[in-house]
Amino acid sequence: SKPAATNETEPTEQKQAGTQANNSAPGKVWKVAYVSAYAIDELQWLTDMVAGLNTYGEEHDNIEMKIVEAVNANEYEPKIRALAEGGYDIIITSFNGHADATKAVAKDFPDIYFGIIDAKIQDIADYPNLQEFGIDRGYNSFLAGATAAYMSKSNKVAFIGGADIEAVNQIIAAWQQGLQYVNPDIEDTVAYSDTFVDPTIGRELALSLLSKGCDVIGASTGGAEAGVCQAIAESPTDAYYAAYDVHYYDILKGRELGSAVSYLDKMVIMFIEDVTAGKFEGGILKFFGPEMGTVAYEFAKDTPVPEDIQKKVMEISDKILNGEIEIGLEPLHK
Amino acid sequence: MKEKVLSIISPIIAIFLALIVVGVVVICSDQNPLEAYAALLKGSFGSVSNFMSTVRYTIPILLLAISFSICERGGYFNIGQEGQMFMAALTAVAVNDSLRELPKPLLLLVTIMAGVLVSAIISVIPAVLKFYFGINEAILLVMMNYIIELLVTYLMLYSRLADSQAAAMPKSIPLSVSISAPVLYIFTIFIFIGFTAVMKYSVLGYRIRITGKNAAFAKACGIPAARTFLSSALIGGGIAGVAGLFEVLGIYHVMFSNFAIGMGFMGITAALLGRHSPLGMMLGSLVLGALQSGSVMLSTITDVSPEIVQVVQGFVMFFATVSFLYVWKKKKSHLRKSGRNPL
Amino acid sequence: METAVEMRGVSKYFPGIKANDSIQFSVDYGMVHALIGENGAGKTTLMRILYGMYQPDEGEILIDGKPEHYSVKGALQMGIAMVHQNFMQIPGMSVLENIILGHAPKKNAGVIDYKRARKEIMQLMRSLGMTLNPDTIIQRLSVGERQKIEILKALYLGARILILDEPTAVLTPQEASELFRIIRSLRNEGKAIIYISHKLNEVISIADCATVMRKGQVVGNFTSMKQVSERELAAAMIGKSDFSLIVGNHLPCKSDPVLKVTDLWYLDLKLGKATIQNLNFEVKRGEILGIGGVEGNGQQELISLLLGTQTANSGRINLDETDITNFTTHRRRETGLGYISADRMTTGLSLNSTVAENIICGKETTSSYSRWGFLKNKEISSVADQLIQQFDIRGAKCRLPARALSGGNLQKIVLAREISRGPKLLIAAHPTRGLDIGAINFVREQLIRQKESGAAILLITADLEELMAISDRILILYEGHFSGEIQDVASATEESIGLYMGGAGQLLKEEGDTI
Amino acid sequence: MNITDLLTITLRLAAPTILVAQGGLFSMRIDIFNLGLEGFMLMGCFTSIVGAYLTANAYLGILAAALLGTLVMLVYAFFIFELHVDPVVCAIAIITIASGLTRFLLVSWFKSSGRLYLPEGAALSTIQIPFLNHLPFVGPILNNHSILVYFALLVPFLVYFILYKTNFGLSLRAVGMNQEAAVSASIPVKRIQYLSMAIGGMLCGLGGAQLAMASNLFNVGMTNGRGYTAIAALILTGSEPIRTFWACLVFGFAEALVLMLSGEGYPVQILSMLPYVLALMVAILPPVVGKMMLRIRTAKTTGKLLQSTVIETENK
Ligand SMILES: Nc1ncnc2c1ncn2[C@@H]1O[C@H](COP(=O)(O)OP(=O)(O)OP(=O)(O)O)[C@@H](O)[C@H]1O
Ligand SMILES: Nc1ncnc2c1ncn2[C@@H]1O[C@H](COP(=O)(O)OP(=O)(O)OP(=O)(O)O)[C@@H](O)[C@H]1O
Ligand SMILES: [Mg+2]
Ligand SMILES: [Mg+2]
Repeated sequence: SKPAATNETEPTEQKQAGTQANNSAPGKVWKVAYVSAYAIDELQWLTDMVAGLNTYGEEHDNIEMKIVEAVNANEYEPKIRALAEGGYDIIITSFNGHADATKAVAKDFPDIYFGIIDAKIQDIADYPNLQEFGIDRGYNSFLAGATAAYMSKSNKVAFIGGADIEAVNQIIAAWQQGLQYVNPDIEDTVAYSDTFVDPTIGRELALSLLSKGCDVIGASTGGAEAGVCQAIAESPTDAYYAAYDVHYYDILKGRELGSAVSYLDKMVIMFIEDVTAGKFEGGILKFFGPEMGTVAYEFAKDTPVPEDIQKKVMEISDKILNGEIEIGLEPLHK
Repeated sequence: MKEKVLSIISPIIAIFLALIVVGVVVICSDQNPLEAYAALLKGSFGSVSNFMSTVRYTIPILLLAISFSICERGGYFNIGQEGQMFMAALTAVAVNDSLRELPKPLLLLVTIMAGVLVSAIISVIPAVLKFYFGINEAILLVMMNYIIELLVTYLMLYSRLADSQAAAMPKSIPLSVSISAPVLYIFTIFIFIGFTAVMKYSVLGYRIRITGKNAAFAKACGIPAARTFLSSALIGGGIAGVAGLFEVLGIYHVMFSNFAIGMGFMGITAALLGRHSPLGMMLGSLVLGALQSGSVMLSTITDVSPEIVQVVQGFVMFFATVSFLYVWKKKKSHLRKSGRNPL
Repeated sequence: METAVEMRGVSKYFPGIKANDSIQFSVDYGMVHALIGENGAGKTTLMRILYGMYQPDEGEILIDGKPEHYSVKGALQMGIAMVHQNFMQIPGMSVLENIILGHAPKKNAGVIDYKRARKEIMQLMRSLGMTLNPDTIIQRLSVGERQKIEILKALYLGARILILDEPTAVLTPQEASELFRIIRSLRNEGKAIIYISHKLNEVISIADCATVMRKGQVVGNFTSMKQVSERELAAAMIGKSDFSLIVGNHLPCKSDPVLKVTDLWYLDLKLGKATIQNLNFEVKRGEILGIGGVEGNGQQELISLLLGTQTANSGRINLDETDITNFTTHRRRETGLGYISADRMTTGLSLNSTVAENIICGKETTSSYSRWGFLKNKEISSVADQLIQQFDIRGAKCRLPARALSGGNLQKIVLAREISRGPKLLIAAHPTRGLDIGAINFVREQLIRQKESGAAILLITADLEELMAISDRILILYEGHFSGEIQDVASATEESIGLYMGGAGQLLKEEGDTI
Repeated sequence: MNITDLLTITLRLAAPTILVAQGGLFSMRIDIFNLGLEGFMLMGCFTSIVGAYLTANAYLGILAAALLGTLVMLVYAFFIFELHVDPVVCAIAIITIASGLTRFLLVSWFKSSGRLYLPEGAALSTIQIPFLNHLPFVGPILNNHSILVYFALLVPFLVYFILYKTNFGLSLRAVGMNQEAAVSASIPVKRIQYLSMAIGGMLCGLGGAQLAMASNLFNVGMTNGRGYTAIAALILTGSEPIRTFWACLVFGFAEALVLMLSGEGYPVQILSMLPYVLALMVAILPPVVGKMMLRIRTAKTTGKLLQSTVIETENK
């Protein structure tokens, strides 16, 4: 698709063609590795994602799935390279921490298919065997914000982010715009827990926000979310939780509005299927939005949101999908 | 006699204990422990490239061990190495960014010098407070580590030095100069030899040793104790800075906001494993380096889960401590025969 | 009289040495039994065996006539207590806590009955005529007071057999006589007291009988001390018949001054008073100036000021024409200052460093030991070896940690280092403390030889005998100023000096300058 | 900002650190620099939740944490005292093992990755003390906590009592300050060392239990540096029980303040520096200011003192 890259890709493509002939042979087993930039069990969405990938690997005889953590800067490249040398056909890495290492290894192993999740690689066109997956963080967070604004009685809501980083701030941006879209007068607070593993902090933060009068709290803060949920579940007054990626039915018991989920496993599986089907496209950023089925806004199964509001939220969803609503990436305030 | 038998037997017991515990843990996860041990060994020494990766991990550990050891011998418990590494790297990024126009070799030199200078200063401030005001340096250094870590994260997100592309992992803009691997190795060897020579043969090393062991005596003999103490802190901090610079300039070519975390512990461990003898520290660093590169293999070529890798690492560390001590003890017992044993 | 302890054929082996060689030793109740012998003769070892710290390799021990095997705990239960050569105290704790340590009176559930403990201790103190606040932190006490605490500790346990290992080594004469008073009263109560000391005059005055050890063996017994002279004891100890302590020639000196101190003041802010008050004195070439006085009257401050580890509030210090008042220690030493430290264990030596390292300390930058900032290890070793020989430092090797040496030999290292610098002024603070007579003579000889070769020597000591033996002139420090000067040392008496030490100098002078 | 809320949060945040610091005190006081508090605490978190989960009883969970803490600390003590392993290296190994093993066991025992929630019945309830409601201000702060929080408030005084009023405490301090002297006073040094470590281990376990029980779950890495905070509190106060207690409260207060402020738009990283900057201040200012004051006083009084002493000596 990128004319500039065609010159360079040609020789590689020939090689790939050669391997692909082998690959497409029936009975070919694809060795696939997913390299996580975070400890998998620290983040529930990551745990779910890995579970999804493992299930996929078990269900498909031609896929052998391997999950590796490369969390510290000093293991990024060594681990990715070790996988490449270990005969893996497809290697998927994650986020910008892995970007440089992935590029370096991809350059050295042109026969291997690389994918990387959301890494902001500028010169992706130079890497014909690498595809980047872009994540839409706006659509479902906007809807989460809109739902929160509909449900708030005190007109005060809050969002707890795990860290003051771009990935989280994009979510916050969409959440705030969703709030504003429904109720321009709403008062919203942004707090950062500065940890993804400490439920105690999450809990105390939520308690202090509740005592300030917030009655809907959204949180994207990893392991600390459980603490947030507990604070809300224990709250003597009505308070709701806006979930991200995960559902907390057990803790919240009817106080979860819904969850803005991203199915990163689906995204990776799509990539794997593209490759095995010989439809790999390298050197590009492929964007995964709601239309691909990898991001969605799901109401909780025991959601307190009334039917009419649910309907209104779905209308907003349609407006986003048909482009009536544009979602900015910058938070309105922090 | 009983002592002696015990001192030989106990490390052997400890080794077996470690092997068995690790084995049981690995078996519990339905894996073959022998396979895990083989992977660890293969990953660290199995091939030239694996060995090179061991070397790559050994270098910063060795530098940090040297840094810790110099300070410790001068009587300064330098556990602020992570902060010093961060500050060196941060300075390098800042200097590199603001002097981009300079010719490359000069820029590299200035970058390194600035980084080393800042880390040395960062290390010497608590030393001054300790020497002149008697404040416990450990607490100062720990707190400074925390503060610097937060500061670095902040700057890697919001300053001119932040990589505007960063999404999840705060990191800096790329550096425009770098050090190649061979140069890095040569420099490390150079520092190691320098360290050995200084500590064993130089006047400064002598003064550091004496001051560290007995500052009152050093003062009474006319050794400039303050100057000596502060220079050990200064040199130690500088070398910690070098470790940070090597990581950033030689390996990543960019600064991650968490790149130094946990490395200080490694250096201290290596120094303690080697009991501050240069060769011992080299061996200690090699063991820890091998453990790191071995665990890369462990997690990529075996089916051992990521959770297990950490457990194995922990237990092997146990194991290394005890066995090293044994070697050290044997060497020491020759000396002990003529030494006075308090009680 | 009843026999308290009997040790029969007790031997103890240490790697490479038989520290005790079939010792026969018995002590009676109601006696002060002295145990004497050279450094390393095996006295401490024997007593540690008696105290249960070491187990004998051969022989048996009878306590009150019964053979016993025991550890420290057992010894304490049988009423054997030991006051060690170096205090076994916890400096950070109070007197009370130190005394009851390990044997506290308890109420229920292990709670200490402090009230009872305090009462018992106060009572004990009163019976010994001591006045001390039991809640004082040990650190704040003087050495003499700490020594008394050690004895209190032993008595608190109800000791009947009390071992004192060189208890007076660090005491001033006043403190020592106070201690003797206590020892006598304990003896009169019927306790058995074993007394180890190198100070033979003390032994004669306090002990009722004595056992002499040499090289791990018992070589003599004195059943009564009535007719025994110091000379006899010394002879028995070292196995030579013609032995005496070296005495100087006390020649008045007319040469020019090496050290000149004028109007020196030092204020101790914590105490809120001047601990050095307007000192003026000179030390001449070829002279030993003795500074006497009860410890704590400004000696330590004076040393610090001369050495440069503290700065004077006013006054001048000249060393050989050079004004060194504002010099650092390093420069003072380069100008020609030598210092034999009062505390060889901490400021005189670095026990964990090697002998060679200790010997070159402070001289490491001189061209004979280093070049281009690197040590000449070969030269250092050879110089050190030479000094080890010259000063007869037994058991020392260049690369051996100093810790392995005995006290006497440690002091020789200090001497070797300081004297080999060829100092113009040598400050010698308590240079023979804790040494046996052989070693004492060695030190005195070295000091006199230095003086004869033209150095000025400032001898600071609390030991009257020593002061009078080798000084050519004596100044007495009292509360930070000189309370008296003695020009003619040969005809001075201990009494007159004792009066000066008590601050009665003016009084004497007014009575018509008897000295 | 609501002061009552702030102080309540302070108390809850400080409670686990207080327990762990008091536990660490028992190592520090016998001269073992126990860097591994973080690891012991994490094990306490894990064991309490697992125990409560399996027995459906919070108190049995707490008991399990206390027991395991004791046991592991005794193993640590064995390595130090018998195998002469360096305490610092050994502690680092223990931290690594604790963090890895808790992750691993969650998966292999509970097939749950990263966290384990307590079922409702097993949760540790908070205690309502009716009479506290009548107290103004302190009432609401002190009321409605779990039993472990009250225990944490009590422990420092208990430790003080043990340390300074009992024979065991006296022996313990003696062993830590001068082992040789302790031996010569016939104190059973080994027994004291092990006993002390065991008590410390128990308190660390309880500290972990409090942390986990307060959130009804175990989460990997949930100690989040609290073990190091405890060490900082110990070093800062010279391992004095009551002062350590205050230091933990101050740290808790700073952390609570950060939480209360973090919804107000301040940059988190800068705010999070607050506790550490505070600790630095506490460590640096008193000695520095003290010394400066002494300097000034010296300059002022030297003249006066000199004068008065001169007159005094002249009068003599
Ligand atoms: N712990 C030990 N290990 C090995 N050898 C020892 C030990 N303690 C003493 N010795 C040996 O025993 C000998 C006797 O030493 P001891 O301490 O009993 O002498 P001493 O008579 O007390 O000397 P001093 O009068 O100077 O105190 C020494 O020469 C030494 O070689
Ligand atoms: N553990 C030991 N091993 C071997 N030799 C020892 C040991 N401890 C002491 N010595 C030797 O024993 C001798 C005497 O030691 P000791 O501790 O008794 O000194 P000391 O007699 O107290 O000396 P002083 O009276 O001069 O202070 C020394 O020469 C020393 O080298
Ligand atoms: Mg002795
Ligand atoms: Mg002796």
